[in-house]
Amino acid sequence: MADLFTGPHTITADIVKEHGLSESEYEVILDRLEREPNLTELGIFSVMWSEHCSYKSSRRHLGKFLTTSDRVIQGPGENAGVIDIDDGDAIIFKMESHNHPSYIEPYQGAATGVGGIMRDVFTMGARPIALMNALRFGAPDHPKTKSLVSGVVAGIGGYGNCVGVPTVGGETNFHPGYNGNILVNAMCVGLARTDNVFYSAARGVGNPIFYVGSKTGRDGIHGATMASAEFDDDSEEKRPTVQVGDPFTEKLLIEACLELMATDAIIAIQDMGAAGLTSSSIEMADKGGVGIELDLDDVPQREEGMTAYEMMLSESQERMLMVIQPGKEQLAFDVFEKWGLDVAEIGRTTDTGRLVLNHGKEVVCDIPIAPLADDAPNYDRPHTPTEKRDILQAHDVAAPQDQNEALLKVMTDPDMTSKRWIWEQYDRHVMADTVDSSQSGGDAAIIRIHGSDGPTNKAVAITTDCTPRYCYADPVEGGRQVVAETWRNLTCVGADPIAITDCLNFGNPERPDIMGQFVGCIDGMNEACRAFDYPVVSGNVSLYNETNGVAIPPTPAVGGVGLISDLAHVKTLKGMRPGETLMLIGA
Amino acid sequence: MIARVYVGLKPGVLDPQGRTIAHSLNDLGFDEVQDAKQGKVIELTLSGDDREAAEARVKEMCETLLANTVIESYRIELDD
Amino acid sequence: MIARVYVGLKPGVLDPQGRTIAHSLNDLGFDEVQDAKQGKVIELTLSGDDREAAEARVKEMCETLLANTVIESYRIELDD
Amino acid sequence: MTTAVIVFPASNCDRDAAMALKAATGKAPRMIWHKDTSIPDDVRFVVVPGGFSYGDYLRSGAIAANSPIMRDLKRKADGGLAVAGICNGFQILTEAGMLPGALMRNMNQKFVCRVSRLRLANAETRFTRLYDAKNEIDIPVAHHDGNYFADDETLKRIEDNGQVVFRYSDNPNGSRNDIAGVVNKAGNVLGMMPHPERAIDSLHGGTDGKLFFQSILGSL
Ligand SMILES: Nc1ncnc2c1ncn2[C@@H]1O[C@H](COP(=O)(O)OP(=O)(O)O)[C@@H](O)[C@H]1O
Repeated sequence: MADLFTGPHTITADIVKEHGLSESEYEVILDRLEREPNLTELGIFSVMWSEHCSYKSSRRHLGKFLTTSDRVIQGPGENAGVIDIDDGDAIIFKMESHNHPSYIEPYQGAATGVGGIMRDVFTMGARPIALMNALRFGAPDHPKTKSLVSGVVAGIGGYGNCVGVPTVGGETNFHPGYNGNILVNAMCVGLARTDNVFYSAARGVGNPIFYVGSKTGRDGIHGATMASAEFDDDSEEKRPTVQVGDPFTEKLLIEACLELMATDAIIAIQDMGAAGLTSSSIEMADKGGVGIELDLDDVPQREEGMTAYEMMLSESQERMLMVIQPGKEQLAFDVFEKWGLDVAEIGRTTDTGRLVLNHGKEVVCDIPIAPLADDAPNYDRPHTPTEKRDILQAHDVAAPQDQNEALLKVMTDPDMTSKRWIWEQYDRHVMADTVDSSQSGGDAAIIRIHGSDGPTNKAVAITTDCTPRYCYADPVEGGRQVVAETWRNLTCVGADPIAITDCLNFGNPERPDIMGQFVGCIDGMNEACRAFDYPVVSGNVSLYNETNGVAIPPTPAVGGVGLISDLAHVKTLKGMRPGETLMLIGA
Repeated sequence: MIARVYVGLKPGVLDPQGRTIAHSLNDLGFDEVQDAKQGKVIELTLSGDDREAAEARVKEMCETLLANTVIESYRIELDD
Repeated sequence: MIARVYVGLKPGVLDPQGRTIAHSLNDLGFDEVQDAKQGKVIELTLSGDDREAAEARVKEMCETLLANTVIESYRIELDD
Repeated sequence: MTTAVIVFPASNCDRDAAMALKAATGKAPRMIWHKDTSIPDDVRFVVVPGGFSYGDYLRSGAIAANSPIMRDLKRKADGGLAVAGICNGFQILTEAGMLPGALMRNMNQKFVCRVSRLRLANAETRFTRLYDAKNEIDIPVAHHDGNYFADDETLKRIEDNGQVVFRYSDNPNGSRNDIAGVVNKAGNVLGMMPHPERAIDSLHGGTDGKLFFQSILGSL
């Protein structure tokens, strides 16, 4: 078996296909390598060029977004976006989807989604201060809905509560269009100092590379690939593709990383998300324009006999990769050991521009890094605009016969009913800075900024929004509306909206009508962003959300963040009293 | 009739609880502990006395509720 | 050597988890379920091969950490 | 006055507790790492904070209860040192045998985070002496394992001794006798599931937790 992973052998068309690579993509690999890849190398190309990592269907459209303003410190392109909120404080935030894993195993899928988005944020030097979640389930009476809702909610709470970051808001909708494909989008907001933000670009030659966190196991390795028996000696038990989260280790990672970040020991840092060791090492090398050499024997491993292929593609959770300042190795070891984390020096930066992997005294991978990023597929998928429909005029709709019944119908709609059952399972107050959260039913959550000397008089407002039915009816208008809604929600609580993150959930991009929805929504969102000077600083795309050829409603979830400079000017729904005047403002 | 269902994580699935228990036993001076795994036992009291039928039913209970077969495996034992 | 520690609630201690399981099984149509109790199994991999010594040590682990004897009782099984 | 907060891995409410102590005493508390072996002699009051020490793995509070620092905490508490365990801290103190009973999984199996209305079952303890026994107070709860259990005999004993300090008006977790907080026999060690440290700033909604800290600190 070993030579399948290392030695000379033929990569068959089937193997290429199982790795989700097209023939033409494989041609590019052959051309860049000037030889056949071995299986490990093929695996690395396949994950780097997957939709998930390369954004091959969406990249050219995401490029249109407004991404700068005088408050943006870092826009899209890093683990999360960074904005300036004055006084040397920065807010770092991002939203991400974990749809498919949450459908397969709701508790763990949702939990690891929360864990992943938190890592994106603390990787950049921020202490996570708030979590939000945007959830979309199928019809309430669909047989799977009940257990999906309870599993997802328990998973989000189970992870966030344990790590000790408040989950302060979100949204939950029900629609038959999500019966076979729920959406679990999680957002994390963190607080850092503007002069202590960390990036992923590796620098220097010969600098040590550290691995920290949980050991690597065979978690989530390529469903398709692993199913084929030829890679798998002991396949009596089909390996689960679902990862189990370990929020306790995540909490230790946060504390340990922030402690080390307070020194000058870290040159670059990157969490291991999807395609863990592969994407983290390649992103660090590519951004820094250096090469990387890893000794896989030194990678902390949870199971015996792991191959290079398995280690590079493992999606084990709660792991980080960092380039350490030479001479600071001991300091790093001390901090991580204090927090009881597995830590190992597993390689070094080089000046070759190549990714070299050593395993068992052999070189098992030696490929140039630039093509992995530069030559990643970038498709201009055909897209047909969604047909305009006639506007539904109020006078075309019959007035309700019975006002009480109409009101009851609205109030008992699953989208309108109280979500208390959900948010009571989330710790909304830990960290003692929650000014307003789900509980009050307000438009945005409000979190006080906690400086190094204690609480300040400043706060951030956070909201997530999306109305998929508008996007379905008219993607451009729906896209505008999503962004505008977050803007209104932030404004309503007294905040100045600053920037957004997004999570673009759509169906199969290879279908022109779906691609049309995608492009339409982006165009609409972008128009609104430009109109408000309200840039996109981070985000995530989730495509192929379909079951049996039926796509989910187009769901570009947006998370907005605004600044409240003086807590005295906060406005919430709390404290209303009988006899007060209600006013309706606007169109 | 009593049925006992043992539910444990499938091999290869991360067991954070087990790992933490092993560490903590080591910290307490139990150096001989090399590894720990945590599982569940569910003891069911059942009416009826047809063992074979009971076994089939309990299997069905495991598949629908008692075990999360995506990550867990189970084993059934019957007593009288 | 493998030691298996079974930890369960003492009689008389209400078992909310067990109760919920029994209810849910009834709801799912498993009417034969009269009662359910949930316990833990902790499987320890131990170095050394002196069974008697191991048993004494595992007992100590239970008393110190693995069981809360205010509400739980335990039982130890040793394999080779 | 010098106070202290014990910090275990994943004691998430250590900062919250420290803020409350600082607000009450004007002085930041000492943060004591779980691996330390002694509590400094100048410390007059110790908070074992809420959170998820060791991820709540095995049983909530069980692993923390065996930490090195706990031996000295027990010794000093036996000598009269004032100690309050909040939420996970309460679980740790029961696991350590410093308080009677145990905290089990909430009756409905779910984590619960809400403001809970409490009745003062005993307004004469050192921790509650500034409260008016007639009043009810609003303090947030946030826990998964807050279902207080003690066997009949223990329950009778602590009830007879006046060791039950707080009761829920709207029992959120199935606790026997609606118990939300208890003290030891000597009255210097208290455990409670609700979080008084989350009710000291009107920004968060309520300030009913203030008198808790003022009561105990004023009695030292
Ligand atoms: N819909 C989007 N809008 C704006 N930026 C996006 C969007 N999707 C992805 N990005 C940006 O592309 C980069 C790569 O995203 P992703 O692969 O999700 O990050 P990670 O490396 O954490 O997995 C990130 O900087 C992200 O902010």
